[in-house]
Amino acid sequence: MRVAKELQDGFYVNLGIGLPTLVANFIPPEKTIIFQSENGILGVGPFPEEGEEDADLVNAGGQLVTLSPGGCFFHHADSFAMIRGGHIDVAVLGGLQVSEKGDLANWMIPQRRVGPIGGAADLAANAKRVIIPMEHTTRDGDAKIVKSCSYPLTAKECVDLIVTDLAVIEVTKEGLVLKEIAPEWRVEEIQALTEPKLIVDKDLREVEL
Amino acid sequence: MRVAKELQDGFYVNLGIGLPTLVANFIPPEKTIIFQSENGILGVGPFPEEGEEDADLVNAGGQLVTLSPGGCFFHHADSFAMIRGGHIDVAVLGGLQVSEKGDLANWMIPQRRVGPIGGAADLAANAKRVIIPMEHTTRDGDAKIVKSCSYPLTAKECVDLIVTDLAVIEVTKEGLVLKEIAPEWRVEEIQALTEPKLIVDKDLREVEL
Amino acid sequence: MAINKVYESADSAIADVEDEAVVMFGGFTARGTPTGLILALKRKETRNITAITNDCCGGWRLGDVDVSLLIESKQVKKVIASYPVAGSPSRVCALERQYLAGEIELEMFPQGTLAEKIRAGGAGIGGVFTPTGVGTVFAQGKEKRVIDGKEYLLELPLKADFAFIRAHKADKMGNLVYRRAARNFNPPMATAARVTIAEVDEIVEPGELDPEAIVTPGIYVHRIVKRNETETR
Amino acid sequence: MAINKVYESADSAIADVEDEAVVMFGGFTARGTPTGLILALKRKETRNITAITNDCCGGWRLGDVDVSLLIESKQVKKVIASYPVAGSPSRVCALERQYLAGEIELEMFPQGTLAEKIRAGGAGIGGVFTPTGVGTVFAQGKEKRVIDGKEYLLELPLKADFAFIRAHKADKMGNLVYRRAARNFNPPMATAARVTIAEVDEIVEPGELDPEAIVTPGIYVHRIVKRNETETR
Repeated sequence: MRVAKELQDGFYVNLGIGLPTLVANFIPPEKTIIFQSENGILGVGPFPEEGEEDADLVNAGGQLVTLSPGGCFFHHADSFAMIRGGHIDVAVLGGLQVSEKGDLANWMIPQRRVGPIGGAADLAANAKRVIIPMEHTTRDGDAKIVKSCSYPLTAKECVDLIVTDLAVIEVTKEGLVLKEIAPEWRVEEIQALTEPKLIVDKDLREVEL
Repeated sequence: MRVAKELQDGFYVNLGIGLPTLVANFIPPEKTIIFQSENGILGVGPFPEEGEEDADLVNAGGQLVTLSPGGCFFHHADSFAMIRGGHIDVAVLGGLQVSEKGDLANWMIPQRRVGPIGGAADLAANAKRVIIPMEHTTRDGDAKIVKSCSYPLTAKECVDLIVTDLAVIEVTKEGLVLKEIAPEWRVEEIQALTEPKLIVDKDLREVEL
Repeated sequence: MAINKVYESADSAIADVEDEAVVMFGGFTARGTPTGLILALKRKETRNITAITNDCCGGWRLGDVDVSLLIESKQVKKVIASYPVAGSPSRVCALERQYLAGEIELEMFPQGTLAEKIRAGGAGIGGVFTPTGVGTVFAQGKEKRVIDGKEYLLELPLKADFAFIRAHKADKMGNLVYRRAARNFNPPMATAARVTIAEVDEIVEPGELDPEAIVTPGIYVHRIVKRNETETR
Repeated sequence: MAINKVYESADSAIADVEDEAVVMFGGFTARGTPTGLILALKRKETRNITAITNDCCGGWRLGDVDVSLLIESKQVKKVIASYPVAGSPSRVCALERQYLAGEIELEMFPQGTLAEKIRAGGAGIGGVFTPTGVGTVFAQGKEKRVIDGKEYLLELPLKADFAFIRAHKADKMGNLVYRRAARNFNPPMATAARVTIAEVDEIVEPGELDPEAIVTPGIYVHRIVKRNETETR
């Protein structure tokens, strides 16, 4: 998966609930990435083998996990001191909408009138780098990369990189920069599915997985 | 020692550096008092026997101590969260001056122009009850119980009880109440060594040690 | 006299939790949750509870016990939480139903803000400035301040009448150790209540826990109850 | 690739601590003090240091090493502390002499305020309201606020370029455990610096420390140095 390439050896990384959790499966063995889980784990390991499960060892999504060697536990106030303090190198979070300025909306569909914010606001606002893997559009074909989010924000001006099934887009002060594009897709096609104007990087490449 | 009588079974107590540290020696065996030391110990035990010393186990005054069964360690931010949060039942602190309103000055002699505040300000301001054992006057015979402190304050309106070599005085909203008096001393003699007007308790007793 | 904070049963430990009580509940996705205390509170039928909890949407695993039980039995008037409803809109829990029907009050904070407010409550802090939530609905009605060029929101402390927490082992003086990710909100909540009640797997004598590894010092724990494995998981 | 934060010597670990650096020093009454790092900094002759430390008056025990060494050698331009001078006016340390001579700057905070400011620096908190110091000289120039009927002072976070800390054991990933009261200011300081350097008695492999008993998670520790018993106590 493309996001795994962004994670450098020795990085401390938090993977959000759902899709982002899968990033862990794509880390090559030569890299050591230390995964933080906001419920008080540094050094989250792979899912347990059968018989290895420990009911008290779950990740932020409530899934059973293991602890890597050199992992440790702490409580929630300490965990978010770590997150809020800017010690997490990368947070990989799900996204419902990302704006031109890097605003992120990922916790609530307005028509539901209620939603769970959980740790997303702290992670989005305070990680050194925020990467959003998501589908390029909704199932109905609506843009998820928008001029301004219509859904309630998780954090403003926080996203650094958007990785979709069609493109890799960097959020810069100048605007959204299209860095990589999926094989057999053209820039105009990506632009048509993206609300704000994309700046095409002079080194535009094909997405390498 | 008179102060030890104020400490009830099961109380969590912080003893200041110097004179107050000695209070621990006067706890009868039928009482369990848990001593906190602001450098990160709950359950400070007696001074170590020869050969039992551990250089890493010191109290807030830097003296070697031991740990009582059921004691534990924590860091400074957690220790002062405990103190500031009002979890300490009694702080016993040294005193240079105590005012009529219970203001405490105990960290700096003005002519020195510098002094160590240490943990005294947090303890004085936030313990549930603050007891000040001290000599009734300075060596020069000046009052230490004063209308208004001339020395820089540790905390304002914080003292609950003053225990001197001559008297036990409670700080109340109405003023200083003389509760107990040393044997062979008369009220007028105590008053003469005390700047603010003392209210004589209707149950005035002789100090019992 | 040796200190002994052990109560005989969950029911006796919570006997004075009256209507209108503000109660913190440890736990995260139904792990590290004081299930025996929750079941006792259900039996006691205390009403109009204000529940402070990270989540309360139940359904994490079959048979899990969490605050959703008390919501279902209409014992809760207000929830303060960060993850009060399920992530998926298709799984509608008791809180979501009652909230949309206007039957329950809900106050939400980002998870780190919730944890920090509880810590502040226990640590005697009058308020903290956090960068989390700036520019979102969580900033509504809150004082904003720029400090050193960065925007922050003022968040006030949270305290409770009771904290129901879950730990692994306690000694009789109330020192606690936890197991793995079951630690979660329990240690900060233990510091922020007038009365903290700990439900534990095992009770040992003072001195049996490693003093370097104690997470919650006994000063914060007022009552201890051993879990009853027959009625809780 | 396995993470290994171990440096060969104290000198190599502090090689980039340049003039004007802001450095936090763990330790309390010369216990839990990173003595080898302090001696290395003395050898390096870095000047105009701002030293953040609980105390720095030396003289607790014969042969103790603490920040007073760097003050004596005139390497420190400013001290931020809670217990900068001895309790007894008769014991005058280097800081007291230099301060009274106007040769060094001194900023003082109550000990709990100092600890909380450091924690805030590490925890991304923009400021905290503390009740400590109200009505004293420590309130001078600070914003006062009444919250819920009680007076508080606004205290801003402290951060540093480097934290020199002392622990008992480290694994190579930087997880730390401490010994008894030698823990003191080390864990909060570890969180609040751009570069945290830990001086330890023993270095072990990842997984050898009990994950429930690790006090400082490795994320906070950038460099590890084993103590050299021949030059420090």
